[in-house]
Amino acid sequence: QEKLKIGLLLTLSGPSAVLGQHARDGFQLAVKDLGGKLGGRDVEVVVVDDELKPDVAVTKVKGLLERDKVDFVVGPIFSNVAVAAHKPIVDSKTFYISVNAGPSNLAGKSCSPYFFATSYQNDQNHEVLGKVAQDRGYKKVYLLAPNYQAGKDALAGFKRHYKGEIVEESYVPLNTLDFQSELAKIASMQPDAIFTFMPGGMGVNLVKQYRGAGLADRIPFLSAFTVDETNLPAQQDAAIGMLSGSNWAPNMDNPQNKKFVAAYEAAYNAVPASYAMHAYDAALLIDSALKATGGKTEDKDALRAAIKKADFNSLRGDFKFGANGFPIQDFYLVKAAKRPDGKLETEVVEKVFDDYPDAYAKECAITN
Amino acid sequence: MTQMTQLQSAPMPSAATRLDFLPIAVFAAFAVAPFLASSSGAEGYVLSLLTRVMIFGLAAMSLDLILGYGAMVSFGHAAFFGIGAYAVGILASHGVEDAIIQVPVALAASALFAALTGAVSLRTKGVYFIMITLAFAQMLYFLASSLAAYGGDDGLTLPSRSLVAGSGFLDNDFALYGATLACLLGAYMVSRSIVGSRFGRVLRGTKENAIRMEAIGFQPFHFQLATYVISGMMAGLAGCLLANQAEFVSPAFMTWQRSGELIFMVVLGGLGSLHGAIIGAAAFILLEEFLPEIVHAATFFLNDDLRSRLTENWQMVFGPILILIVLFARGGIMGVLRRGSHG
Amino acid sequence: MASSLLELRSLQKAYGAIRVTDNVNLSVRPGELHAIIGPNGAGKTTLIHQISGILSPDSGQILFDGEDVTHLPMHQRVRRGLARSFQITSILPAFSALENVALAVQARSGSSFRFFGKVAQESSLNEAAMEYLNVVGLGPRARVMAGLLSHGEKRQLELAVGLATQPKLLLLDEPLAGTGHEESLRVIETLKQLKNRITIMLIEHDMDAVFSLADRVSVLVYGRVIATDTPEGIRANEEVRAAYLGEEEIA
Amino acid sequence: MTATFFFIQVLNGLQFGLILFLIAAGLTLVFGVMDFINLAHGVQYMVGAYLVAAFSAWTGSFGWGLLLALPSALAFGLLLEALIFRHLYDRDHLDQVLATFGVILFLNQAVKFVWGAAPLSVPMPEILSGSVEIMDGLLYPVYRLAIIGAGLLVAALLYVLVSHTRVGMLVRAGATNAPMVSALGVNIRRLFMIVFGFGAMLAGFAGAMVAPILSVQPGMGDNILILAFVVIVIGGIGSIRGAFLAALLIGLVDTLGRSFAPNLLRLVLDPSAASQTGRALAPMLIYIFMAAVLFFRPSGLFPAKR
Amino acid sequence: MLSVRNLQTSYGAAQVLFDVSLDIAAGEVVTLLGRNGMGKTTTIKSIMGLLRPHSGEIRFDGTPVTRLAPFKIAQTGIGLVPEGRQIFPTLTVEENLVATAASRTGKRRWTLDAVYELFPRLRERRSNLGTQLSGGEQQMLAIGRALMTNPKLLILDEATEGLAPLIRAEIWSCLKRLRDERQSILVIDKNVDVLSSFADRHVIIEKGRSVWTGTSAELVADPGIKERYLHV
Ligand SMILES: Nc1ncnc2c1ncn2[C@@H]1O[C@H](COP(=O)(O)OP(=O)(O)OP(=O)(O)O)[C@@H](O)[C@H]1O
Ligand SMILES: Nc1ncnc2c1ncn2[C@@H]1O[C@H](COP(=O)(O)OP(=O)(O)OP(=O)(O)O)[C@@H](O)[C@H]1O
Ligand SMILES: CC(C)C[C@H](N)C(=O)O
Ligand SMILES: [Mg+2]
Ligand SMILES: [Mg+2]
Repeated sequence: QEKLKIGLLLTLSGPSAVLGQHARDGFQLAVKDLGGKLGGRDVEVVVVDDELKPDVAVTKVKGLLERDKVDFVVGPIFSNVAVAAHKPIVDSKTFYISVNAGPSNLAGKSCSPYFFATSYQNDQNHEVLGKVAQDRGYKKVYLLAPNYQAGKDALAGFKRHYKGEIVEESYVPLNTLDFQSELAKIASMQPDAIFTFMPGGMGVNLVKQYRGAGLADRIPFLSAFTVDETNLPAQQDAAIGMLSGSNWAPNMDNPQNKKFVAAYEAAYNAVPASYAMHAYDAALLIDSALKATGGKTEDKDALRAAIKKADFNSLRGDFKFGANGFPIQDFYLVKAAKRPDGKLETEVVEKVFDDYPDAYAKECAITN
Repeated sequence: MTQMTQLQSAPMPSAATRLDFLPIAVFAAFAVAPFLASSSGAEGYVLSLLTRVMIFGLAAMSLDLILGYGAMVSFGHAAFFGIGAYAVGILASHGVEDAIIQVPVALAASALFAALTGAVSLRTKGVYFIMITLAFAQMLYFLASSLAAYGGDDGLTLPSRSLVAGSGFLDNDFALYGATLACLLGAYMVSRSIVGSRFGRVLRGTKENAIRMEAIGFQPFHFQLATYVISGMMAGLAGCLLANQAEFVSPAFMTWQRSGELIFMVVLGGLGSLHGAIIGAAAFILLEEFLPEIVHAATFFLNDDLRSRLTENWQMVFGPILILIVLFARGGIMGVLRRGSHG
Repeated sequence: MASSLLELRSLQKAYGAIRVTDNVNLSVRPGELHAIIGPNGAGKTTLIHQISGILSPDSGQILFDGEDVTHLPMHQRVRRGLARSFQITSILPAFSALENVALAVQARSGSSFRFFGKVAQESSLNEAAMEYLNVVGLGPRARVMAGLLSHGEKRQLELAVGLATQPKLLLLDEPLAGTGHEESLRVIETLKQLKNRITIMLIEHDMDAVFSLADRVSVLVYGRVIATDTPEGIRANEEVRAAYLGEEEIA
Repeated sequence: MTATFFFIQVLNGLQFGLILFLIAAGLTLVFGVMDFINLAHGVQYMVGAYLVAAFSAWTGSFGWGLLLALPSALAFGLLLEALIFRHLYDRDHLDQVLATFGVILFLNQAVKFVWGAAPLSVPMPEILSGSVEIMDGLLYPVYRLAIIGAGLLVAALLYVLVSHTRVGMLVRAGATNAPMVSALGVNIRRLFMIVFGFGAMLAGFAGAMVAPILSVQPGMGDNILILAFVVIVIGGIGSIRGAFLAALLIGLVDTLGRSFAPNLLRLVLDPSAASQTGRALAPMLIYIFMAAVLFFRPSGLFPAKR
Repeated sequence: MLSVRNLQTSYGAAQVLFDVSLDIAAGEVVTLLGRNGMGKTTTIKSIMGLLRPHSGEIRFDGTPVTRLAPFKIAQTGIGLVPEGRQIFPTLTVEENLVATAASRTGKRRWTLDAVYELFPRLRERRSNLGTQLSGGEQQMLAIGRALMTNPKLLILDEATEGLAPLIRAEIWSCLKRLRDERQSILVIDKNVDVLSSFADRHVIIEKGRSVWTGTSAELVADPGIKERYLHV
């Protein structure tokens, strides 16, 4: 039988490369754990770097589809790339499995029977913190996000369950390095908590500066995609105790997850972040679906039905797909902590949502 | 008068005529490429890649027109990419999907932006010009990023490629390829004619010594501004094409890094020859596309781990290639070809 | 036509405390060759800069051909027939000598907003340009890149370009500086022939040239005109001898 | 908005401005003074940050890390100069742009190759952590005061060096006419090398200074490079004085603009429109500022007199 | 002191010098004559190392200096006043003079004060930038700058171009004084008559070859030479 070809479309250069690396390493670890085979077929993984440029991604995707003739496209990290790559992939009737990006339009109006996400819809992690802020009775919350689409979505997600007062909705330019003036504002406004979304290096800076300004002990710091395993090595002790929302954490107590985390750390000398977990699950998903079709990919409907079943043991526990191809899963409040071996990771504090679908699924027209 | 120095101007015309074949060869290659593409088994990919090459070639050539002939180094040329692309995207999202309307709107918008920002920018010179053009492009970039109705930072997907007089034939990759080739060729001929014309001579003179041009009675500003507008329109056209090629529009089209890349393409190809910029764009994009594979193939003797790390970090090879080209191939690729045809 | 082609009225220009042009009144008559001499740093070049429009005066008026051009930009003055050469050579180094001159011819013949047609093959431009090159003796060097010409040859080219703009008044800033003996003679000869056709304002430190060419001479010292007279009158002027000429070279 | 808050924001603006100045200073020196466009200045800043990260981790102290990082940054600059830049001094600006862009690509990737893609952290030195009370109710981080101090010190040092020493004269002379300086008996190549190394060290110093408060990661020099160019252009290329003033202006415009622009807009627009516009406007502010400065002063605030 | 043998130099593919030889003894004043474009400046540039001769030999004070870097050649004691002045535009007058000052002869004959005494005009303009000088002032500055290196051999390429007659006369008398102090000088100038009154010897260059060498007396005695090579 011919090798199964899988294209990984990930951001592997520039400041955000670390996110793509986690996803790539997670996927490749899964392939290795499955003995180099998915659904019984030998696998060839083609990795391409989207350079975080949507138009570059479109051409590279065409290369994957037509030159490499991949059976699945797995990726990407960023929503703008996801949206740009969506059309050529689903037009060619190839299955597209996101390992992070979950933009609302792909979950809603523009949903496609060829698109699945092993991650989440973008808003959901933020919703976790909105719910937590509401439940804990915070009266005044300060919101802070970079001024781009994902930043606006994040704050919108937070506000879905938070009904208290928002003392300030502050947007900083993307790639802001120095938050000193924001911190001054926060200190002077004295909110009950702040919520922020600062992925990548911005998050490192913000957390260190927040701690440095002495705010960390006074005003709770709630965030998503800000304090995670890609940033913790740089944030170090400054992040300890800070709260995030997630669908998973490395310390989650189930055997396959323990094995995964240990294997990942051994292979890549880093604690895996959720990007790695999503990618690992994506490989498990493909494996399970191909087992069901007997390794065949030609019959798209059969393959889709097999994928939909999500008949695999997700590292995060409960996992099933909604009608729009996005997961229905549990969400947790997590906290950054230091492990006995000195490494930092996020750890589950409590479950916030159980079997939680995303808010856009009802706009999706796919019914089967 | 020494006879020797007179001789030195003699070889120039013959070398020039030999090099006249180059643009013909370039366009001939673009013309036959689709036939090869269909036999490659990945025609959509090959066409998409080459269409990109031509689109960037068009933008780079338009930049060469102001940079190589007018010494106006614009570090904001990607803004026109954005204007062209957003003209298509915004109109399409309002249901106006025909290129017959989209393209003129894009050209008009590009011309307007070029005229306004050009008139201000041309007050400055040299590096100041570089930076003020960057400033205007950045403003436009941030503006586009804040257009929530049109996808903001995430950009917007086109429902389909532009119609042409109601017909959807551009949906065929060959048709888009052909249309792009036609645009590139047309723009090339217009540019070629401009630089050889009276207007072009004044422009080149201005590049050499603007004060002298004023002292013989020209007003350099008018010539520079006119060229800036023409160049902006060509880049705007490239933006329309890019939107159609990617079927997607995003502020990422006009980051300063993009403007920088356009400059690199022009310098890589060699300044001031027009087709040099096209060749530079091709070299740049094809290297970006294939260097990872080339690196992979060329490092067969290394162990797998190191090899894949090198492949992933292909820019570690790309960087030194650029440096070597500058150090040893003066005048870019065209400089090498020119010397080759001398010796 | 007015009785003077160029008239300067109470022209003033200062750099900080230094008055480079100090209440200069001067008139150049049509058809004459009017020389300006004076010590280094007296303000001669600055004066030319103001007349041609590179610098604007602090106050005062410049009348050209009866019209006030004080505030016109340089290129419009050129279009009215006011051309200049530069003391510090100013040519287009990457253009051939011929192209340098042809561009000046082009400026005076028809619109340059023509985007089509090969300008290099416009024989009317090239032929006219060639003539000017021959006038200054650069004919055989027409195809050489201007940047590769020797210093003296560049000075000759500078003059040819000035002529090619077909001025009514030609401002020449030290056209002989750097030209060799033979070339100097040729330029002087050229100017002699031109004298009858156009008005020339000449700045020169070569007294042989000044005294053999000029109809009238003005002497500028520390920004002020201290004398305007015929060459003979200037030669005999004690003040001028002390400030500028010295004794040696007049011999 | 209280006066204290305003004052804090002014301090923040100054501090940001002085970081910019630290980076821009080396750039002006190399660009303005030697007429060499060094896009790689940003990655030299990044390398400085990585070096201090590596050395602090190794020695366990930021002080030692800084002490080791500075000569290493200098050595690294000299190496780049000898390998690449010295062959580009008499080239076109655009050649320099292309080659130094190559250096950016290489180094951004190389630090990833060596140190990994994840951001690194540099611990803040113990004595400089914490805050002091500058005036009633105004706490300010000590480390940021240290940055302000370092910036002022470098500014003074550079001013004296360039404007009042013979080395400064020779370097300025060499910038406009290197062969002539050589023909008058000065080894201009060596002089350029020293200046370049010094510029690289300044960039490295800037990177090292910000490492404890910013994340150390690949590509961290790219955006700051553009800002540094904005600064030296507004200041007038070649002018240390101009770079200093422009850096402070940019720091203030950016910081104060971001904190107060929405409030100001609220005076004329309704709140939601004001915050929308303010948000769209904030990132543009420095570019609008630059365009405005160049409109009125096409060669910057302190144009080099050429 | 300086000896140049069979120099050949090209600009790229165009050869300009074919065979130039000349000698200057200590304390001697020698001129280089020839029409425009014959290669005088090219000869000077080759001596200074600003151009690389492809064959021939140059010795200064007995040591070969062919193909050394310009600054090394200058340091052996040659001071240059280049064609076209080439003063440093971004330096003030005083900085122009001081920046490259040295004492190549061991004694400091030329100090700032001495130069200002020679050109009082420069003292008045001492804090002006190079670009703000008039053409003639720039020329004075270029001469002063070369003198400030206290050279063993002073080379002047058209150093009186653009100077007022009075100043020109002063420069000539200054050069005469220098000659009397046994300063070696190589000078290019179009005022052949003045030159022949105080130079010791002359070298005529024609189409890149040194075609005639002789003393002032020989030059004056044979008008044919001037006519043939200089068209005087
Ligand atoms: N931008 C400036 N700032 C200050 N002083 C200046 C400036 N430009 C020129 N000057 C001074 O103005 C005076 C007049 O200069 P100008 O060039 O007009 O002299 P000139 O008569 O042409 O002399 P030359 O015969 O030497 O060419 C000079 O002393 C010069 O130093
Ligand atoms: N950079 C250059 N490239 C090519 N040819 C050049 C260059 N500079 C000068 N030449 C040529 O070399 C020849 C000799 O020039 P050079 O400057 O040595 O003449 P010169 O005797 O000093 O003349 P002048 O009296 O006009 O200064 C000339 O024919 C000139 O055109
Ligand atoms: C890394 C993530 C924060 C990316 C985010 N989901 C986006 O689409 O841009
Ligand atoms: Mg003058
Ligand atoms: Mg000469």
